[in-house]
Amino acid sequence: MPELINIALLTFLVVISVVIIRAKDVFTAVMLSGIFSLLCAGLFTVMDAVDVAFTEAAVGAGVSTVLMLAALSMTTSQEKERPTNWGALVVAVLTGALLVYGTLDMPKYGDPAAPVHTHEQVAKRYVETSLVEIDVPNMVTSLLASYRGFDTLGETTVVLTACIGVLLLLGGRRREEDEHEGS
Amino acid sequence: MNIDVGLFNYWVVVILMVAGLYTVISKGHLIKKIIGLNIFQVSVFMMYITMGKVEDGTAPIFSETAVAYSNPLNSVLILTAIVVGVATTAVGLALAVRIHEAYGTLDESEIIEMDGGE
Amino acid sequence: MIDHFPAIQVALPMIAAAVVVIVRNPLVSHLIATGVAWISAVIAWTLLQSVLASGPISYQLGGWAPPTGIEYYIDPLNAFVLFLVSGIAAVVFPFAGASVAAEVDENKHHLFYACLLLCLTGMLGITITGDAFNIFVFLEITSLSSYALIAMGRDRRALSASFNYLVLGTLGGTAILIGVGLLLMQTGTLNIADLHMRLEGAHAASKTVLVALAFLTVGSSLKIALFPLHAWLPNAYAHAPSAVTALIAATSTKVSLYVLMRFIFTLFGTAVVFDVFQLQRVLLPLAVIGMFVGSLVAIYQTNIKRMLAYSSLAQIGYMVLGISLVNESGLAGSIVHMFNHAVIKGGLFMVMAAVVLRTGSADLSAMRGLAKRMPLTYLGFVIGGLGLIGVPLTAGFISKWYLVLGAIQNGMWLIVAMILLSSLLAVIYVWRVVEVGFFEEPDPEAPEIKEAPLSMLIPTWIMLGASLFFGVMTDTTAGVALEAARQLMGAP
Amino acid sequence: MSATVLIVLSMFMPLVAGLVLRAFDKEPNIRDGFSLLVAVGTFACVCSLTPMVMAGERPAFQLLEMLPGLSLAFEIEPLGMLFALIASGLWIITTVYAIGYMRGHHESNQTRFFTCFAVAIGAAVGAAFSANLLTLFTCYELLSVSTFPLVAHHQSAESRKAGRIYLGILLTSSVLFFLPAIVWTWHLTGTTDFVAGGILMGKIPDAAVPLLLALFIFGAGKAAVMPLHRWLPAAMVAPTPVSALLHAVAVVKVGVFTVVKVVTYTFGTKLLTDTGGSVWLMYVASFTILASSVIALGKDNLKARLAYSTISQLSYIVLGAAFANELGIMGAGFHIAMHAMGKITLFFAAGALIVLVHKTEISDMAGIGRKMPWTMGAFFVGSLCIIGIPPTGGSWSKWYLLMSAADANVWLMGVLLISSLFSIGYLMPVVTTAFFKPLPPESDHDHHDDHHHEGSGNVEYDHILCVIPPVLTAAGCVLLFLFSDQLYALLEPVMAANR
Repeated sequence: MPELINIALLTFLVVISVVIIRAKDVFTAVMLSGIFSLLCAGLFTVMDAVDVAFTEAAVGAGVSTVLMLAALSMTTSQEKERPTNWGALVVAVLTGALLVYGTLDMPKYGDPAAPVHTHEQVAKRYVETSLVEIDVPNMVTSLLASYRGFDTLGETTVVLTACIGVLLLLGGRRREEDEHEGS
Repeated sequence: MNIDVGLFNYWVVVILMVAGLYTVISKGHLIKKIIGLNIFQVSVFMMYITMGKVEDGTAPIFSETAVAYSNPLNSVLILTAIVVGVATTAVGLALAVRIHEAYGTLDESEIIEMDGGE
Repeated sequence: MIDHFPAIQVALPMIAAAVVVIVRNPLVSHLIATGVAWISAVIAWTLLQSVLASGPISYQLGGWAPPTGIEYYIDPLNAFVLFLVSGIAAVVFPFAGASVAAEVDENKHHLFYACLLLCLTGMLGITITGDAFNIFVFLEITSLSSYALIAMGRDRRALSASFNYLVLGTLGGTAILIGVGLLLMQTGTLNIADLHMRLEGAHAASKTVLVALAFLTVGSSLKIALFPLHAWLPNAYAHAPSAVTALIAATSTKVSLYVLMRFIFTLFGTAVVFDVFQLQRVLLPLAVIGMFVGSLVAIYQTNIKRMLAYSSLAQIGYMVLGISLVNESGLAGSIVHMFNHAVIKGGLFMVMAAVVLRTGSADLSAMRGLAKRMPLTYLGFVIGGLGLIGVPLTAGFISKWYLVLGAIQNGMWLIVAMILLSSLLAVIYVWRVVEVGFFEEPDPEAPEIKEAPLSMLIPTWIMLGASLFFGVMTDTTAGVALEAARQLMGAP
Repeated sequence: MSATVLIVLSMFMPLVAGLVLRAFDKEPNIRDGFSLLVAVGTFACVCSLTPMVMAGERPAFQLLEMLPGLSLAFEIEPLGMLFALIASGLWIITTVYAIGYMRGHHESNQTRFFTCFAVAIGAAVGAAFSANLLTLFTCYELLSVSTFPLVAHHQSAESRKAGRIYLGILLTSSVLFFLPAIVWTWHLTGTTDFVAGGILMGKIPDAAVPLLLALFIFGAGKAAVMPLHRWLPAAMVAPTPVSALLHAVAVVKVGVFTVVKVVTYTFGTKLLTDTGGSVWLMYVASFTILASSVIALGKDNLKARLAYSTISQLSYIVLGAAFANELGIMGAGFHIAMHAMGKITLFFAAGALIVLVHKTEISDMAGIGRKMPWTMGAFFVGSLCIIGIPPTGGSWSKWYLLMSAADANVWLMGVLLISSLFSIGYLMPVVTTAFFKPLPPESDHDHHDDHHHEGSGNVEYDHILCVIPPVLTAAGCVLLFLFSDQLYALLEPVMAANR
């Protein structure tokens, strides 16, 4: 059963992505990308990644969409007509073809014997001993906080960087507007 | 009921990546490019999560009833990646706003034209 | 204390960035940033000496042994790059003051310095870590701060250049993420040493590993600005604030190049990359084309910052060429050129920062007769230019020597000729600027132009002095590069 | 003083002096006096090294290690000693001459001129003393770069174009050929040191010998072997002291010096004769000798004619090296000295004509010998030296080269003889025009008088400073003839090593 939901959601995602590409109005594209993220969140739940699903729903569907809407309100949502860019299509499809080629040697979906699940010191260790070592039932939390705590620190720094970046770009810009008109 | 989906998931993920990549390269509107980037990144996230799934597994939270757990590592990595993605989106949008102020347009080719073709 | 140097190396600028945001005072921010950069350089130097004396350092973050936890792994190669990055920062940060004061709003100075510190944090993090996913995280820190810094340029073109970089940079970062994911799928681990061990077995020639290699190479090449993935670089360098250009041009592409080396030599290993997948057949032509396209386009630029940017493109070609020669001399050439070019190009962009500060333009026409008005600055350009050409007694010569030696060892005479021919193209674009400065008279109606302030001159000359120093005292550069190359090529 | 100190002093005194000179930008008298002092000092240092080398010592000094296993090192052997003596000795005379010339000609940027000049001499002495190919290459490049501002001195469009040709050809050839030749040598042998008898024997496949030699010959573009000779006539836009010392002595001699050094100390004459690796070079050098002589015949501008004459004479030295036998090397070494002395005399005279009577074209020089007997007399002696007629030194070098050709390739004796006729053909008419054609009535006299008036009374002084040097060097040509046994004794060990 979950597989059916899985297939249905994936199909939906493809449809939405095509609609986004074809949307004339960027506002529509933003709303659709919000829905895209929500569906992804659903898919993540099906694939047992509840923490990710939650974050994707909040950050991907929520925060990103709000940010984009805010940006659109300050700029313009009209997109200029452009002919189909065949060069871009070729590049994108070639990249896709390369990836599909790469999938041919991959373990099957859900295969418990896949290397990613069986590494003694990585996945298996997290699953088998994190309760003892960290004493938190949610393995994802143990990983985030301890085994790979440094990634989390990096992640925090990324957020700090983004905040500083946005402040640098948008902070106190009213005064500069005239200057930029002139340049 | 179990259907052997095999590599189907990955292939759809690849299609989504292609869609995202195409949007980034071909679309002129800067914010739409950012949407394309998002789609591209989210589909990569999906690849990670797909490989983390274990048949008959449950979410990686300890419980008495679970037979197997899906891989927690992938979830952790993607949690980080999602935050990185939204951070990039935020900076990109801020840039778009500034570009609109400076150029009066968000269309890539018009901007290139105003820059003197550089 | 010394045991924790690896962690402090990254954590110090990270914490300092947060402190600077809170402090808000422009002067104090600048002082903190400078001080931190100096301490970082000292730490990196200590680490380098320790690695050379007593072998690689492994530092376990959070006390979890790799591959369970994240590991910092320092060998001669990344110790060298750490020293390069922090050393450049230590010279550029104090230099930035005058230039930033002129180009950035005063109420944003603290944010600007915070961003510089974060950029440094990211680069040090990328370099020091032994974990493939961790590289991605820190790569994004560097990238995000670079986008913001580049966008601070006065010209509105800085904004579009930054956006362009953001799009391509994110694609590059995501490509690395895909590559790391594919490897994770095949091996179940993220630790680079562990990945290498597990890839040596049955998976070595699998399709998935090949695609992973392709994505990691493309991803890092985008960040390196290897031809033809260089579109973001010229505008970004030309329009970013001068101090930012000096820092980014000297370090950012080098760190990305380090990442590529790390992937190729440590993660996959030469056997997989060169014997099984024959990556050199792709890299070598791209490197050579890059060398020529970069130099040829540079000749026709009138904006000197842009000219130097295209010259970087050509120099990046040299570095990638060294990798694709697949022998110790070539690789040593590549590593040593990474260092030498950083010092030379950093110095040249610092010279241009001084020129922009005084004349308000980086255009060739603004530099007419400038050698009389700003003799010390202009002499700096000559020294840097000679280094770029690779005249003996400058650092550039050392790199060229090893690259040529590497090519001769492979019997690739055509490549030898290409390396030398393209370095002669450098003569043309450098000499153009030299001639205008020395042999043309300044515009009589132009306002009086003073020599650059000491706060700029001293760091600039330290940088250019280094390019001379490391042209004759090669123990620390060529010596370490040879040792690093030996280890990367798998010698015991 | 120890040998090391002397070596360091003779190279670095000019280099450092060049930088110090800048400080005296506003004090031309101090600046020029200081230049002269340094020139004398440098020559004294070089001279005091000579007895040691004559006694068979090889003073050496390693400055620093440039690349792991490769150092910037100096070791004095007879050829280098000879070259250093010539360069530093003639520098003194040239400095005197340059002071007169630059002031008489009211040149601008004189400080830059003297600075670059000093640096160039330092580089030339460094090249002479270099103990390995890498050091030689370094000094070679330093010389190219430091002489560029001298060539482009006038800053006019023409001189900048000439500067570009100059630097373009010299840098291109050295980087494209010389550098890979050195790296290749290093790859083959693991060393670039100069070792008597050569280092390549048994390390290089026979078929590669001519190839590597070609890389060296064309890499040393300063030797002006055709087709890489274009820079030399172009460089003639420089002020005449530059043409005299650098483009007749220091710069071009570094080129041929490199050729001789490489033949004797890298290949070894035995390797070349065994493999026949230098046969092609005999023909290329012969062609250059003849072709440039013919071109010289057609030039009316005196400096241009002398430039082509230089190209021709340089190839004599290359030819001597290409013969790769004892007498050839001896002849080449001799000709380095003889041509230097003879050609600098000719350029001094040509420069004196420019400064004092503003003559550059030979056809305008009718009767000038009667007005300037000393200058043109010196020109005559210099011409004899270039042609190779006793009692001038040039006759010795021509003699050795002829003998060498008799051993190596009899047919090429013909080339030497014919080209001597050519050199009579392009030099003697200058002398005959100057002495035997009547002075045209009053034509340029007015101009000369103008010069007197605006020349702020310095003319006599300039006059002397411009006239004494050519007379001195002309005397040198004769002295070299008389004391050739000293020269022979100095160069003997080079021959012995290649026996």
